[in-house]
Amino acid sequence: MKTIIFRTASDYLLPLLLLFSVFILLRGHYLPGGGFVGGLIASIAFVIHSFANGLEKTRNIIKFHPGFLMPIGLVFAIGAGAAPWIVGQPFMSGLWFDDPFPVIGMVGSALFFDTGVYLVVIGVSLTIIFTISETL
Amino acid sequence: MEILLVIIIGLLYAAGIYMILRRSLVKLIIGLILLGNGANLLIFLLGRIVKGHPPIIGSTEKALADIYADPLPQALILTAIVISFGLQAFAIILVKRAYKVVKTDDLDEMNATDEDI
Amino acid sequence: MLLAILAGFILALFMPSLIKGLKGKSTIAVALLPFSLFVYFISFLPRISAGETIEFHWDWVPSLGVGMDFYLDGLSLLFTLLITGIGTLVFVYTSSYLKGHQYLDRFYAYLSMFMGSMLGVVMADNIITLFIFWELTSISSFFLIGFNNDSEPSRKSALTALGITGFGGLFLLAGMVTLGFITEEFQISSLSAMSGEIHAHELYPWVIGLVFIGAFTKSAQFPFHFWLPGAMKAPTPVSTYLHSATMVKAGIYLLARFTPVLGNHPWWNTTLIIIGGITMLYAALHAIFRLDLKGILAYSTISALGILTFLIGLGTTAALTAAAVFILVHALYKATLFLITGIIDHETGTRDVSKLAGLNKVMLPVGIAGLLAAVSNAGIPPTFGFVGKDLIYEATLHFDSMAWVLTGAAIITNVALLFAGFLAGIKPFAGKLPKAYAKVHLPPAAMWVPPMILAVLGMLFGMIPPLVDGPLIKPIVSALTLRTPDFHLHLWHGFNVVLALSVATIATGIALYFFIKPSEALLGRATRFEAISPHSLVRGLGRGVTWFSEKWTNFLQNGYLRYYLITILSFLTLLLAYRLFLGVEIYVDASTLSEITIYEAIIVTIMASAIIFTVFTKSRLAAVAAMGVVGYSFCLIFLFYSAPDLAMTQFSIDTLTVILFVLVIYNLPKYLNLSETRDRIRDGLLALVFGALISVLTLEVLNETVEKDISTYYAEQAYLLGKGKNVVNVILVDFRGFDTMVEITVLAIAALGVFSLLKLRLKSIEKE
Amino acid sequence: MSEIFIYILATSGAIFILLAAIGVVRMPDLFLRISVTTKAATLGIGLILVAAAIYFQDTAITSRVLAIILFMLLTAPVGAHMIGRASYFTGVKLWIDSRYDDLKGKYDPKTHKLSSEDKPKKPQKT
Amino acid sequence: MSNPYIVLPIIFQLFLAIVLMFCWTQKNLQKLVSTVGSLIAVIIAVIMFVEVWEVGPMVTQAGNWEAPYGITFVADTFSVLMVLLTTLSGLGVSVFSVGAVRNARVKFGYFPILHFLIMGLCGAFLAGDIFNLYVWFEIIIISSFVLITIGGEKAQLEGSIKYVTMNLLASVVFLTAIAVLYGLTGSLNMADLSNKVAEIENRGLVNLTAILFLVGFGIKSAVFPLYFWLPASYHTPPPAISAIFGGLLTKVGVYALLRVFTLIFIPDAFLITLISIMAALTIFSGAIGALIQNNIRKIFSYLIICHIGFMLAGLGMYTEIAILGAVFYLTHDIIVKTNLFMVSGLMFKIKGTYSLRLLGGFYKDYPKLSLLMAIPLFSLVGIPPLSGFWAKFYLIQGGLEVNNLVLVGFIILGSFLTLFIIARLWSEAFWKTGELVPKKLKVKYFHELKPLKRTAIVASILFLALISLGIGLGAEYVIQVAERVASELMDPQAYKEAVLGKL
Amino acid sequence: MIKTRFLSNLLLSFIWLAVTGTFTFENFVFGFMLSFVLMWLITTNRREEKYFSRGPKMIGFVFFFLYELIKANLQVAYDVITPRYYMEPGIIKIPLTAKTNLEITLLANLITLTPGTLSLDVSDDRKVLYVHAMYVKDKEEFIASIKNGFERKLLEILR
Amino acid sequence: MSLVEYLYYVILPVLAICTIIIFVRFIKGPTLSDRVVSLDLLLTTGIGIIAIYSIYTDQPTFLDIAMILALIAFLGTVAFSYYLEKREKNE
Ligand code: NA
Ligand code: NA
Repeated sequence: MKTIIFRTASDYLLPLLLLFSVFILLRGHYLPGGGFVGGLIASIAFVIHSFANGLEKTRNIIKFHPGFLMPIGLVFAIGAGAAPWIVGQPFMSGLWFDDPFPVIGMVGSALFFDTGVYLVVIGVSLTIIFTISETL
Repeated sequence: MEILLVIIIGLLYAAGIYMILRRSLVKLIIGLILLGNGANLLIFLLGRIVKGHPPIIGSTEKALADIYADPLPQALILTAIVISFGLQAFAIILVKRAYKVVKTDDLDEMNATDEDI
Repeated sequence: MLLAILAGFILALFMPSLIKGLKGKSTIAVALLPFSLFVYFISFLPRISAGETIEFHWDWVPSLGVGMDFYLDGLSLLFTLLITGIGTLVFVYTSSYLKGHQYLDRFYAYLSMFMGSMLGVVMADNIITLFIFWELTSISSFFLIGFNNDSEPSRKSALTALGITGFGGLFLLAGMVTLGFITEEFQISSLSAMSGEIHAHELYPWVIGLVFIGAFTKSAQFPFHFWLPGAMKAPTPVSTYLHSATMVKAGIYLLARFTPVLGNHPWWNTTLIIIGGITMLYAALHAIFRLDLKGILAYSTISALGILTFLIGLGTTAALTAAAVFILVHALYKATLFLITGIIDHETGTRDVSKLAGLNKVMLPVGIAGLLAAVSNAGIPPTFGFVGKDLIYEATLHFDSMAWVLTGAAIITNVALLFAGFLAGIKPFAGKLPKAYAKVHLPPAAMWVPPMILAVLGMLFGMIPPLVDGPLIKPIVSALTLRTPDFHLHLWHGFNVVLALSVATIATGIALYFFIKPSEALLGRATRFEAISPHSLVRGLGRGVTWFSEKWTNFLQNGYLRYYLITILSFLTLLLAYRLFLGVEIYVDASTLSEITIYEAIIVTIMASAIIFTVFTKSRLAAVAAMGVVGYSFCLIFLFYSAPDLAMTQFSIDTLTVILFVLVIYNLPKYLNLSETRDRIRDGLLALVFGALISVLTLEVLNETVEKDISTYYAEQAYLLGKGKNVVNVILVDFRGFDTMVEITVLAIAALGVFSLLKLRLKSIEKE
Repeated sequence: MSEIFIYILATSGAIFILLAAIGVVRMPDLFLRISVTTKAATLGIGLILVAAAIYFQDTAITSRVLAIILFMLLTAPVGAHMIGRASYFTGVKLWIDSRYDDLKGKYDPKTHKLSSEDKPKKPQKT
Repeated sequence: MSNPYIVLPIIFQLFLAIVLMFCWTQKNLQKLVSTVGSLIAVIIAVIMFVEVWEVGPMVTQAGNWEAPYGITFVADTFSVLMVLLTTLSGLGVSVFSVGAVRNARVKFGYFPILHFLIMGLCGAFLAGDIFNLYVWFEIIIISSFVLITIGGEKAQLEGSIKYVTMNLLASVVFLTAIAVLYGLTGSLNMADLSNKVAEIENRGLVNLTAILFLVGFGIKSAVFPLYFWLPASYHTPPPAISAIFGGLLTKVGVYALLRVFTLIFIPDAFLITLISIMAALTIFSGAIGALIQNNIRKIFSYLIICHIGFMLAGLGMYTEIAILGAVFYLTHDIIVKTNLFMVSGLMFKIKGTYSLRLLGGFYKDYPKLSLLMAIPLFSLVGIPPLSGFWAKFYLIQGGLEVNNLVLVGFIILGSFLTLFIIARLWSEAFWKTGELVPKKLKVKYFHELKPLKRTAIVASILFLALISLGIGLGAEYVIQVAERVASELMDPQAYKEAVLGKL
Repeated sequence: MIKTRFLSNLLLSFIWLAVTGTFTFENFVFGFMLSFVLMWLITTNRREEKYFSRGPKMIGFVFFFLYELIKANLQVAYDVITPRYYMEPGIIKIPLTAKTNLEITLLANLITLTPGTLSLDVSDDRKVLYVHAMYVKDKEEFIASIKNGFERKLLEILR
Repeated sequence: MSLVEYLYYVILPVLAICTIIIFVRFIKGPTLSDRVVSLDLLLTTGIGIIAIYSIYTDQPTFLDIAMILALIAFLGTVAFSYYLEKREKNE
């Protein structure tokens, strides 16, 4: 859609929404939100951008096929899950740093896991929507 | 309120079933989505509903206060919603593909795989 | 001993390379296997005649009590000798009969496999082991009958044979399992001691019924006999080996073997007498009208099998002795006749008895063998057949009830059999040689020597009965009756009723031979009633089953998705309704429910109307948008009832779904009004009933009080142990993190699926 | 004191939303409906959100409310513009009593070009 | 006994799938990774099996949250047996795929999804939590959706729409059942549910819930009258995919039925009767359905239904012996059905058709392959001592035990028809003189394939054929395993103690 | 120019966050304002100073806009709740002075946000803005009111 | 009547009634654009409801949902417009 108005707005919306999505991801452990919704917001940001600027431009921003975010995210999740094995604990046992990090709060395997969720969700949504747009 | 939700659940199931019994692919998918919604609402309701007390621990507390909504059904529904989203997305695309290939939206015309013996 | 039995299977495996190694020369060497087995088994003869039994045991599946348990007594020994002895001759015969055949290796492989299975059957001392080998005989015979697999009739008869014997086999299995279930004993040799217990059990009729079906199908008893004439499509060695001497006798063996266990009961005896009687008469009368030599032999074999069943049914010592003798007699002459039929067929290219004559001129030794076999069959002294026939009459005459009826039946049968035997053994060789067969010549010795040996043996045993009396027949009878018998076989009993009957039989038979000339016309008259014969009935049944299967399958699997769904849902609905209204007391406790506020009522109303709108709108997009409304109302409900995370997720998901829908369906055609009003009403009713059931179920569950200890645990530990304050999220990433991991995997797979579904276009070469 | 503000803000917010609701039903064509809803609703929601911010008296919440309002101010008109133009170009009709239609004939559905001047009428080929 | 590593079969498959996703475009690398990975998976499963066999049920509480608060994974004998069979079957299919799956499909995620599917199966078998089981079921169905549609042929799409719809319906029913169960007990852990459900006074509601589970799993396991999706779709995807479907997908439904109806819902007389009737009609419909088919894959599809009936019959008899029979049958059926669909694939590769009318001449042209293919075919029939025989033995015994002679009759009928069908198939496809291979069909024929591919196809069939021979000849060992499984199922005390600790 | 200013402002506020260690939104706003003031104090370049003089103007503009918003809303409200329609709608072509994307977008959005008007589209050559308006008594007058109202005030802030 | 009660018993029902009114337009259509516009307005009203409800329950976290709702509403509108044009293109 070649409308200057939308395109300009989307340029501002993209960083704003991405920031917002990270915010939602990080606070998920304390307040409503989390990796899933965060990931969705991030992908919505890209989708809006692609609506306004065309798929190619958005692809250029992401630089690689969004599908690769899926295995990457799964690696996060599986890593967070399997890390406790090293210390002989069951899969997915929570491992935490003793002290809270600034901004982020408590950091532990759960956060890594949620990041995995975040990445997978972005990968999935973008793969689906971009693929559809390409073949429309 | 439970009564109303019970009715809505019944309605969702009924509507879903009615829709999947139609001949149109699109209606089929809509029916499945409605059914999924019905199941989610069912989990929600049967986990017993509590008004206005989300399971979020107050900023000064270390555990949930006396009254709170059961967080477990919520987590289950979240998972179920997301999963059904995945399935639905796939099903929707499947419909699109099927329409492109078979060139009809009418399910009654898609019985070749049962007919050739 | 295990090796002896498995030798056949082992050899079968190496047969192809073996035959290749022999390069079509001296394939006769293969016969060394059965021959050495024959020698091996005959070495047990002294011990067996001394009343010993030889046992072998090897655990296979001990939890089931199934082992490679083998057991050699008189009965088994007779059969092992028949199997290996006739086996040797058949192997030798085959080497010439199928000389240079492309698949000779396979043929020998199946033949050895069959021999192994057969040995297993007759030596098994465990009812399951017995069954296993039993089934193996069916399978190997399937391959043998269908050996000429290019020909459609050949395939068909293999299938029929397997169908019938396999069918019986399963019944046998059921019978064996039932027997084992009753007695908790699988050892056949131990079962006879439990005979009384078995007779008294309420499942006894089931057991014998099942065993009968197994035995009758295998031994071609009426009404299961029809597969046997069909099976004659097989090459002659097969017919000889399987369908006269060995496999068909497995059923007889089974009946004999189980006589001490299941016999001596009126049901057992009566059934066998009736079925055996019918079979022997029916088949004997059929035999005399056939033109095809093999057909004649097939029916006469069936008839002979009927006689055996009949004798076992009589169950007296005399009858069992007669049976034991007759098994041997029949094996000797019938194998001979089959082999010479093979020779005739091989050399002249026909088996039509009406066209054959005077072959004596060109193949005298074959003619002599035929004559000897026919005479033995006729029971003319001094053949072994005479001994057998005498014993039969002896047995029927001295039976407790209806002795004359039984004897009469036996006489008629014997007359007919005599006639058939003459047709097969004498007619082709007597008289003038037709010109067409002038160039026919004697086949190689490998072909005519085997029948000759058998024929001569038949004569020899008749003249010197003690050759078989003590060593073979007595142990058999003692195995069957569990008593040491005191009798001797004689050729000559002096003048008595039996002798008179024998003479009458022979005279009538010979007279018939001279009066009836086989012809097409006769055959036609005799087969008039084929339309209602068991075979055609079964064929009709087969067609019926096919018809029914088609109806049933096409009715259920009709290709219409909605009928599938209707079936499934109706099934579920019926079950739920049945259980709900019969098992649940329906009540509602309003005090446990929360109040309804206006805005909630409004939202629910909107939701309900959106749902209804979704269902009934004529526009796809409107339906999708209305679904969006449903979803958004959902969010509000989640929100009101303390589920902010859910509300968020539902919002986002719902929107995404709607967007997907919109992106996808823009090029679909308009909704058409496809279904009829009647269908809509039907579906609507089903849907409403189901919805109502779910509603009632939900209400009832809401009435129950439920423990919330798990939620309480989460509420208390989420922050302390899970280090999060949003309990739902702590559940998602920690308490039940595994679910979430799977959930994102589902998403990833779905995305891959969408990707491949939309992007993958197969080139035509890649389609399959 | 703040309670009075809340009363006023919430009430007027609700009224604006109500107006938008009535407007969307009553207005005779799509563009008028968009016109009515975008503004009235945005304003109404803004007022209600401000009321909430005043109620909670928490800077974190106030900032969040401001963020929402800003976001809505940014997106609502863009959305209205998008749906409006798309509708116009896909043939949604203006109200019969409309006085001007300067857009008429400026849009080429084949090339998706929107010109600022009237297109010179080409002779139609058949 | 607690062991944190029992989820390894699941995680390893996930790991494999991730690795495969990273080498998205390198088809040869994917084939290598998949094959080697499947082999390692088998080794893991074997080790686990031995361990469980020696020490009894093992448990891991994911996240270290004691049951019933977290998600429990339980490896009892039944679970590890199923995992082992799954990995064996998976290895077979993986190798087969190397030879039989077209490159185009490999480039679009065939292998990752195959491993996702196997992961889902392993997860379902190890899950000790009913909602977690649901989630694994979803993994299974979404991967199967993708696999069944991959390539998007017309027939595939038509079949898959039915497949997808009915499976989604099953999911909804399953989810509804979970909702009701949670509403009644407030718990999801299966061992915990076992105790809690027993305590519920309102048995009527428990029975209703049981019905929901029965139908939900019933659809998945393709029993009468819920099986329609199976004959409509199983013959449509490429043979490698049908193979894994035919071998494993319905079996996971059977597994769930066996698990849930021995652990949580002890069937009452009504359910026993109902299940028996369903079993009888499943056998019947499956067998006569197969009788009239002409497409060999359809024949096998209907035979799947028929034989599911056998397993359901074991549940319907509800004695230890009968369950033993059902478990033995399950074991045999997984291997054999997987193999049969691979065989059908091989036949297609050779002749370019699945039609019994056109097939023929294998016996003449490919005697050794025919012999190989005969093994799974006749194992299926249950020709003793091949693998199918032993299970039937126990089933008949079980039927006698509860005096359910009708069901025994149906089992015999089903066996007979199977025998007849396979013999007919043999006679038609192997004995009959075949049509000549058409010149320019759109497939690459077997003889045109590279030797490596041909070897892969044959080796996989041989591998599974040897296993099924092993099951038949080494029946003693399988029976011991099945016996242990049956006794653990019928007396789940050890299971519960392993999960919840000694009470 | 403005962009870099803004970015450095933003950067400074993040540094502030890091230094204080309290990562709250309030703190960020505080940090932003603090850095704004600080940057204003340390700026000597006159052209750059424009960035800071814009603040007050912006606030003025907000109030102007709110006034317009409420006024127009009331007008529309009256039309909505009274049975008769008083409106004289139409699509008007407005020539644009605004040039950059941001200018055009902001202008269009502000017009849309004001009741009674709706920016439909900008021509591809960016010369005109098509506006749907509810109350167009006179076309020229309407165009003038937009150009002298929103556009002028907006460009003052932006340029 | 306290402030909270006022919001709960007066404002909230008013907003709820608004949704019904808007829903009428949604049902009536007639064009897809009309439905999209009314859907958008429904969502906007939803934000108001959420805001009031968060006051009533004293749960400010609900306001975050309002934020997401706003975002989603925008996305929905955009997507539908996109669709409208695409459809136009394809016909
Ligand atoms: Na989630
Ligand atoms: Na405006």
